Amino acid sequence: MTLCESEQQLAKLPEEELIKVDMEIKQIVEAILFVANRPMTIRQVRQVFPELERPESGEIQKAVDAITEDYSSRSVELKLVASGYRFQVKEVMAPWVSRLFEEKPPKYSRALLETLAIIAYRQPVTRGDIEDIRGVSVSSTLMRTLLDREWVRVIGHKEIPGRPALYSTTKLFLDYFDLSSLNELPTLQEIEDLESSVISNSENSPAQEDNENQEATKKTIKVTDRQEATTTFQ
Amino acid sequence: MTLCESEQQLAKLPEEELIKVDMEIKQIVEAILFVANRPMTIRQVRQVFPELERPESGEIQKAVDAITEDYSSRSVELKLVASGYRFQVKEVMAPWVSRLFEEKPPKYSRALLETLAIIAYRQPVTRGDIEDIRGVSVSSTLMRTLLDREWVRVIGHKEIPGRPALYSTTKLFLDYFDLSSLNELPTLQEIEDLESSVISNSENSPAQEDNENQEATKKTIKVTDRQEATTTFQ
Amino acid sequence: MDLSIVESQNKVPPLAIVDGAPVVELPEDLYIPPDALKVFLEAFEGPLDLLLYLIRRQNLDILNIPIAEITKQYIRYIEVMKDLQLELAAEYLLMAALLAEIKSRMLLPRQVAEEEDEDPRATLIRKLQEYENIKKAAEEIGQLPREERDIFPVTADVSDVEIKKKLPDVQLRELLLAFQDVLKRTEQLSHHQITREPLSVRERMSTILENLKGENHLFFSQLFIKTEGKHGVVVSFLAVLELCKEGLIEIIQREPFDPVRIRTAVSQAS
Repeated sequence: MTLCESEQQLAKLPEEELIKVDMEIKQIVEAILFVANRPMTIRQVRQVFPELERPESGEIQKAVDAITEDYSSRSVELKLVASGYRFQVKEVMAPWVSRLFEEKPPKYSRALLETLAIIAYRQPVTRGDIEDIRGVSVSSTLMRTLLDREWVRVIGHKEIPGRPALYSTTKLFLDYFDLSSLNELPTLQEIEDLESSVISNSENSPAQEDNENQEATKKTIKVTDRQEATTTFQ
Repeated sequence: MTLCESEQQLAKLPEEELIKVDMEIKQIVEAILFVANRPMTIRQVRQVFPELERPESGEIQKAVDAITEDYSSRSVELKLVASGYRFQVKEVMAPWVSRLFEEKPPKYSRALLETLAIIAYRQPVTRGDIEDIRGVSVSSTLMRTLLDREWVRVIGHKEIPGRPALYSTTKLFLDYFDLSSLNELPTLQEIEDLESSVISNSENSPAQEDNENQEATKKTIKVTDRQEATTTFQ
Repeated sequence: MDLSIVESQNKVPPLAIVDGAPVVELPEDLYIPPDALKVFLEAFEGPLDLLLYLIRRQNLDILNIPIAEITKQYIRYIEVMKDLQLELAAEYLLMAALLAEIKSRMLLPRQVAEEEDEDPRATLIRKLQEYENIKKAAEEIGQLPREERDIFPVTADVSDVEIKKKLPDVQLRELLLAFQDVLKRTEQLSHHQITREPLSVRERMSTILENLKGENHLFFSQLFIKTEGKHGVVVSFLAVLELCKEGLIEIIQREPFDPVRIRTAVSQAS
């Protein structure tokens, strides 16, 4: 559709207007907006360009308009929301998209659970601290999942070279696990005394087998265990 | 753009061909793939449709192909990796897009890449096998990193004393390296059959070797070198 | 010590990058700074890698190794490293023994029948080849486009769409078991001491940092909430001490009797 439309525009607009939508800038802006995973203002998009080749805001705006136009007939759209532009699925697609999410949700990996536990017990911590404790590097995707879930947030930056973010758990995290404060989490001693029958299995393969183990865990352990834990603890 | 193109196609293609790329199906498939947040197989995409209006796999495939085509000149592409189709930014855009992230991508040590290569090419292998090939012990941390990233998993145990775990690579490993199957890995150079090429070389003529070995041998070793070899050795 | 083993070659890949500069050669002098040798050793992934280097360095074919010469060179390296008391993996010594064995066998008259089973020389050559292939493959895998560096999967936002996105469910027990696993591992792997302070202090540490966000400073007195009582004061006080200890905040008093303030620690590196 856009091709048709831009052909129409071609007839309407003076030539110099057209030239200004630099194809390369348009491609880069499109890529940035798709990857950002958050709304981006024209200014923020512009900042991504290296200083020496930074286009004018007007050029970025033109690129954004052109992209918006390109996607007008597709199932996603470039939309201006309060904090900037973002690619989002069109509303007419909602019934289909929601069917996708009605599927059984995937399981979190062992790595994610370990990271979450370390943040809960050792907060505020940097990613480096977590890696030190786990002895393994922590992927960005994993941190992003925790942040997206809003169980974890950045509460500041450590004033050391690189200014790494300091992570802590959120109120949502406490709510989810039905805790009124971190203090209700079992003590380290209690954790060490936890029956580890399930652990020994999962240690072998965090990948696929782990999921099955988690399934198994759920069946055998009831929520009451959780209450026991907090009771024992007081 | 799509409308124009399909109008062009209308002129070119026989009518029945056209009907198969159902516009509505295409839109829905595109929305699903953009929203899924993970690679989706044709089968998984198909499952999202309600049972009564579920298109044939062939139709989904046609839609996927059409979408791939639509995006060929954009900055994102629909790519087939091991676990299915996913939208990703084209590789040429990486320098721009990576500027969005403060953190540098992780670097992997030679030890890790070598271990990964052995598992990829020789799977299933035990840790002992890996150590045998590398000539050094493999650290637990390293194996843990591979399991943690879910690039590698335990698929069973070798029935020898100690029942060591057998490792193989996962689809996530292939996804990470933008591959759709193990076949797409760089080809490993054939190892010449030593029995016929070196040791028994002094006794048998190379003519007796089978053709494949000769092919492999030719690439790396000149016949003269080989004769020298036997001389030096004795 | 004789280090004539180090021959200069034209096309030698750097052994290592030290402070941005490639280290191409092992120093040829008799005196070797231990640091250089350490770098040298660290550049290798093990005895097979070192052997391959020695072979390639002299443009030899793997199938054409002058065992006696290579053994001599290899053992010399090992000795230098031992003399310098560099931590040497046992595998290096094992390889030295194997080379010595092959060398001695070759001095003896060849007994064809006996050698049919396992010729240690053939085994070594096969291993070197296999290792070299894997090494190359690993380098190529390292060059492949990869996520986080070259490949960025994209998604379109769905927050405007009215859907209930089902997210993975986690039981508290799963979380605790995962942490138990971490604790066990840290005890085994290192001397990491996970200190056992009450979590209320940790929680308060997060709160204080959060309050400091975007602020120049906070008055010390602002950190205490009267309604929390004595317990609350202790928790806040411990949190401040802990934050200070971890270098996350600074406690300042501009002059005597001035109110005590806390602020985010300033980078020492700058």
